[in-house]
Amino acid sequence: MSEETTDTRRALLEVDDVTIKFGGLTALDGVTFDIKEGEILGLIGPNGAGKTTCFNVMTGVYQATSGQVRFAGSPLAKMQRHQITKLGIARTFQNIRLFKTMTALENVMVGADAHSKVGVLNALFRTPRHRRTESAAIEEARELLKFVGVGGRADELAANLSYGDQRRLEIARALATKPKLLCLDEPAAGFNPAEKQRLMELIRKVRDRGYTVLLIEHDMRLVMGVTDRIVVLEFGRKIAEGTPAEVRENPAVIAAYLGVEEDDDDAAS
Amino acid sequence: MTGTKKTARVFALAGVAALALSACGTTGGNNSANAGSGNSSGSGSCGHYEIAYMGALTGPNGALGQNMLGGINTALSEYNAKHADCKVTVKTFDSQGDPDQASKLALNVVNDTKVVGLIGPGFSGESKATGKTFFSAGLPSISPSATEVDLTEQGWTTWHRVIGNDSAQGAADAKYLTGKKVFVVDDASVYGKGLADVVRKGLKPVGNDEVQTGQTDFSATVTKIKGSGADAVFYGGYYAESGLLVKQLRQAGWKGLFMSGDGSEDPAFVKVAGSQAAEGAVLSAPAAPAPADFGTKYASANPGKTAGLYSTQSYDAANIFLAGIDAGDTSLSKMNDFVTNYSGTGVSGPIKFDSKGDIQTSTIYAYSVKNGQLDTANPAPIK
Amino acid sequence: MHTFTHQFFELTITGLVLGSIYALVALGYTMVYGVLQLINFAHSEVFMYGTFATAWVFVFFDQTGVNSIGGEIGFLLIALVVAMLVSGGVALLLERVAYRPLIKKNAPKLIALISAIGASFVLSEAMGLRDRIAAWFGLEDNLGNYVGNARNNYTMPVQINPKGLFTIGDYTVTDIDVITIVAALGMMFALQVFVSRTRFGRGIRAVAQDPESAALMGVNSTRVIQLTFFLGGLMAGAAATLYMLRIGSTRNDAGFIFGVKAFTAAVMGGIGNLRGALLGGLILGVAENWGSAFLGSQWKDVVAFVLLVVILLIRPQGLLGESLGKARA
Amino acid sequence: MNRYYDFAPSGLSRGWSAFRGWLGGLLDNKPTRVALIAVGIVFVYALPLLNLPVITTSGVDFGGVMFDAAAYALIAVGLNIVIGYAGLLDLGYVGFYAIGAYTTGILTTYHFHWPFLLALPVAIAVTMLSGLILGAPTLRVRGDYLAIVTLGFGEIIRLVIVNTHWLGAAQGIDNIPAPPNIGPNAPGQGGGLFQVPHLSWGTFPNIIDVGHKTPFLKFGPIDAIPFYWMIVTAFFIVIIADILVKNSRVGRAWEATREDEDAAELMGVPTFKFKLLAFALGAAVGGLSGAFYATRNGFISPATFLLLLSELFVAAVIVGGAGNRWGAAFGGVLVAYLPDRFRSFSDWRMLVFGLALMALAIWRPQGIFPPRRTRRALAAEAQIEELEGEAVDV
Repeated sequence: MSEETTDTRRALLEVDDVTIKFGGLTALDGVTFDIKEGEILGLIGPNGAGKTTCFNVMTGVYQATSGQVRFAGSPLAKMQRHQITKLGIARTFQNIRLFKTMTALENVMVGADAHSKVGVLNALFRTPRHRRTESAAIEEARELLKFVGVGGRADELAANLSYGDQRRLEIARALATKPKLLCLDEPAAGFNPAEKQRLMELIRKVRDRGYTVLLIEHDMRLVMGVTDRIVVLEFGRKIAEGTPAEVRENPAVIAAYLGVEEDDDDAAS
Repeated sequence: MTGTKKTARVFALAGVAALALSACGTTGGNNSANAGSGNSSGSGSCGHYEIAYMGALTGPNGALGQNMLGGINTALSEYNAKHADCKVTVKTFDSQGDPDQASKLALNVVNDTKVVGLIGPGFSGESKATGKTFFSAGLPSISPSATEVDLTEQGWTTWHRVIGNDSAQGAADAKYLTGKKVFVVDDASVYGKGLADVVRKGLKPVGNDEVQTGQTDFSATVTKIKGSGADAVFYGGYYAESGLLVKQLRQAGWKGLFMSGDGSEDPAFVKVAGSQAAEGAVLSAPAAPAPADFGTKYASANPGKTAGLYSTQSYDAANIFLAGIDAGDTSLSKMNDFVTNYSGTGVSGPIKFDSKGDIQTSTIYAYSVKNGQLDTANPAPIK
Repeated sequence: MHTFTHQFFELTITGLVLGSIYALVALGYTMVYGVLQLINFAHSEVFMYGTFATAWVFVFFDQTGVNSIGGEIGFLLIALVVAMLVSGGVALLLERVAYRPLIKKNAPKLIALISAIGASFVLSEAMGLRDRIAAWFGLEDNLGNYVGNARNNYTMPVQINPKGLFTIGDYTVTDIDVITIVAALGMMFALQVFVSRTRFGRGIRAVAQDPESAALMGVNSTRVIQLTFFLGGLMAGAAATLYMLRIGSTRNDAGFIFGVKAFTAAVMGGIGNLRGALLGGLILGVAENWGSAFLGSQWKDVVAFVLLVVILLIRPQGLLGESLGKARA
Repeated sequence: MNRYYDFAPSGLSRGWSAFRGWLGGLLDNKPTRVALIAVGIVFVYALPLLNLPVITTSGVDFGGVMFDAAAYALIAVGLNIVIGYAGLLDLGYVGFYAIGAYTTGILTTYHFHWPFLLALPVAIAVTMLSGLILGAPTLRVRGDYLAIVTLGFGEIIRLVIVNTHWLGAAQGIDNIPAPPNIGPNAPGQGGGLFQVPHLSWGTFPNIIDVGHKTPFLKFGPIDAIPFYWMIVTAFFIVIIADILVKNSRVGRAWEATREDEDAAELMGVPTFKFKLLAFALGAAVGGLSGAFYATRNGFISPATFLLLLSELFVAAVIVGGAGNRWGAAFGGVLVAYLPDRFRSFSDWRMLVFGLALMALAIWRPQGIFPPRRTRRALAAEAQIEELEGEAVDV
């Protein structure tokens, strides 16, 4: 599993006293934690705990009402979403959001394009630069598809892929943006145990490649099995943080989960 | 009346299926592709000749074009009754008053070897879009209704009109309004603005405004007119707007003289305005009322229809070409010379063209609304 | 400038009168958009049919020479009811023919727009060819008074002259001004109450908020959509009568520009928001008059559109935001 | 654009797909493909000369009609970039058509006297720039509002022209010169490098119509066919450019943005920049078409550039099949050609047109030629929906 003390590693992403209010509703209330380079951090909590909100503030979808999110030392506020992606944060979606009319390969290439500077003129005149970038992107995309396990279906339309493959394709697409931090939003939703097992392997493989992973997940077994550290939210507040073993024993966490059905997600969490 | 009022390009079409259905049933055939059928020129022997008409026959301005076509038909039926051996027919090119359609149709007109002359185009916009084509082909044309001033400034030696242009009318209107405090409004159209600008030049308006064709609420303009202290309003534009403007002026309590040009000279003006509001309005037109017997002739050639605006001018234009055919000048260049040098008196007045193709003498008449009706029979010539 | 300060009240009040008619038409756009997220491009023709219905009622009773609204009030009410029913009927027809087949197929929004544009052409042209259509049935002579002037201005046979009631600033407010504003506000208030207080209204709001949940809760969405179109049509019919009261003549293409303006008003106020439609309409009417006074009437439409763009840039959701689902009285 | 519909494959569409399969088989063979494409291109160029029965318009000059059809096809391909690729509903596209035409008119005759070929690239550049200027504020507006905002801008452009003396106001601009002739410039019917005779199908032996020839390449006011050749050439160039751009990072970014703007943004696509790019490129093509229109017609006036035309352009793209360049081009041809082919409907034209639009929308909501992959994606979607059995009736 993981080392007991992760403090020696550099914090990649710091969530510093972040509060978010929607109208009168406080979705996040002074949440602070960080993600160290190279670890797999789990973010859990019952429904409505603010997991997805937290996720969204980290990827630039929402702006924090107060507090700060810093990535590799620089604050994310005021940054546009695609710039955040270029900076090195990539994500997948709770409800799969692939580009359905594009092939699997093209979906991944969109991610790979994030760092491309090829514009209309290059494309129009098919410059060597365009050709170089394009073939590099194709090669990279094929490699990533193989890596996540859908290499054989590169030229299928995304909409034609099976559910599980679509989830994997999303991971490949996110990895193509060359992130430092990969955020997975309930990647196992709708999976059977065998698929979940394979997904755990994939997540570990991803980490072994040098990516840092943030995992939001309902399935406790999956979270406990794959993460190095866990942050627990409830009603917008952080109630616990620690290794899976520590969290499992934490009375506040047990109280929060007591009587709460684990597998009922759907509603905005 | 010139300009294209609602040039809403009218698109038509049918489903793809209809393509197959009507594959054989085409009408209005203008198939000029008969190999080598040249026009034997100036032989004097009477063949089959065609006079082309181009203008709106359908669409929003279709009624005006029908008036013109009726005038042409009247002339032709008279001619054909007298010349049993020599038939002249009219070939129509329905542009709907749209310059874009006209520019395509013009190509058909010039490629039709039977056509000896063109009556039209009806409006100024389509005239501008086609003049070069007709000029290049040497096809003589006589417009019964296009009045924009600079149409005859283009150097198109084939282009003529039997109606006084806006400059003549505007000058007369300005004269008519001399001594009054005039507020000038126009509709920003080629015709309306052109005419109003001539009026503006002829007198010092106390105020100006410009509206849009299709506008129905004139409260801001009414407010301005009332605020200016004007005792007369000149409106350059068509009756649809002028009728509403005078109505709203009267409703707001303004009591001065309302005057407009030939674009408003139509019984519909009174209808739109309402007879009370229209009462006393003066509408000018570069046309004398038709002689009494013209109405009878028109009705017999066009059963069920009555002559209207531009019918007399079209009748006169047709007669010029018919006289040319009689004289044997049936080649395009000879016909053009014949038209250019023509001199005579038609039902709309004396006709002789100046060097640019404008009619030399054109009297502008002031028609007024009396007893709730546009008095079309007794206009006063403006001198 | 002098004109403007001098006649501020006249420009503003006549602007409000026109604006309240815009607002009534805007309601139809806003409600359909709120429920279906569709721009009902053919709504302008629904309004146009109402103007003709109003004129036809007066032709039918052929009241001429009446000079005051007092003498006409009965006919006016009949015309109002008929115009509302005609417009409501046309709106229902529109929903049935041009929209429902597409809604059933769950077609993309863009294609519904094409269907609406097509329906708009058909409705407008059918009115412009009503003499020819009547001729199919051999009725062109019997119905001459109704189908005449098909492509031209069709006018009311009566002439209603406004009477001054009281003076604000330099402007004498007329009975037509008052009737228009009061009737428009009354209609809108009634609609608000209907949408917020009745069972049908709750259905509309439920579908506007969340169609899928509404369906699960047993709301008959087809019925709700029909009702939405019908209500929008009723409002457009009322607007049409008020319009005819002031303008007195119409034609088969009278709806187009007016519809564009009303839609602009709806978006300006926040599409989907009933009170937004009112606010948008009034602002548009006044802005047009002020703009005309400052720059000349030819810039009227430019003023309207520039205002729209500016408002959307500052407040992308419109002045009052979008909230048919949350409509409250 | 996120709603889909299902398909009931009819006999007709099955036959069609069989035909497509056969055609696809032919096209897989490279020499055959090259030959077929070459024949197709020659046919397109020769079309106005052939006087084919059924197709040729009887009441209107066929060359002129074909020019219009090609101009509309060009416009539809440009608008397809905006609507079909980037998913932006632009109801003011006629504004760009007008800007292209007016830039040409002003540069060649009204204020300056540049030759047409010099004015053309400037017209394209000016239109593209205006696309950027109009797009920068409007494209930040939410999708549905974009329609009304663009519609407003389209109308503003027309009204500014009507009310600005410097732009010719309502009178318009006339005497716009044609492109330079190639070959001797004798007056009358002559001139050009050589004369191309037309065909005639009336009487069998005289199949070549010697009395009716088109000079190559003389751009005069009495023959529209050389203009047609010019615009068809431009059309093919634009199509090639369209293929090159679509088939690159740019095209992927557009498609991703259209499919899911948020997801695209989070995958590092600067969506605003790409939407603006689509807007500007679409505008440039519209401007190109406008410039050709101006030189062919010789006269332009604001009465041409009505709002209605914008609706028609949008209808062309959607009826043809948004997202498919050939579909859009076909829609453009259809919308320009059918009214002239069916002139005999006269007064009923517009009514029939409206009915046709409604019928097409209802019976073929995906357009006549939808993009192949959209079709496949939709089919898959429908299948999944069927399997899940969760068809929620909205």
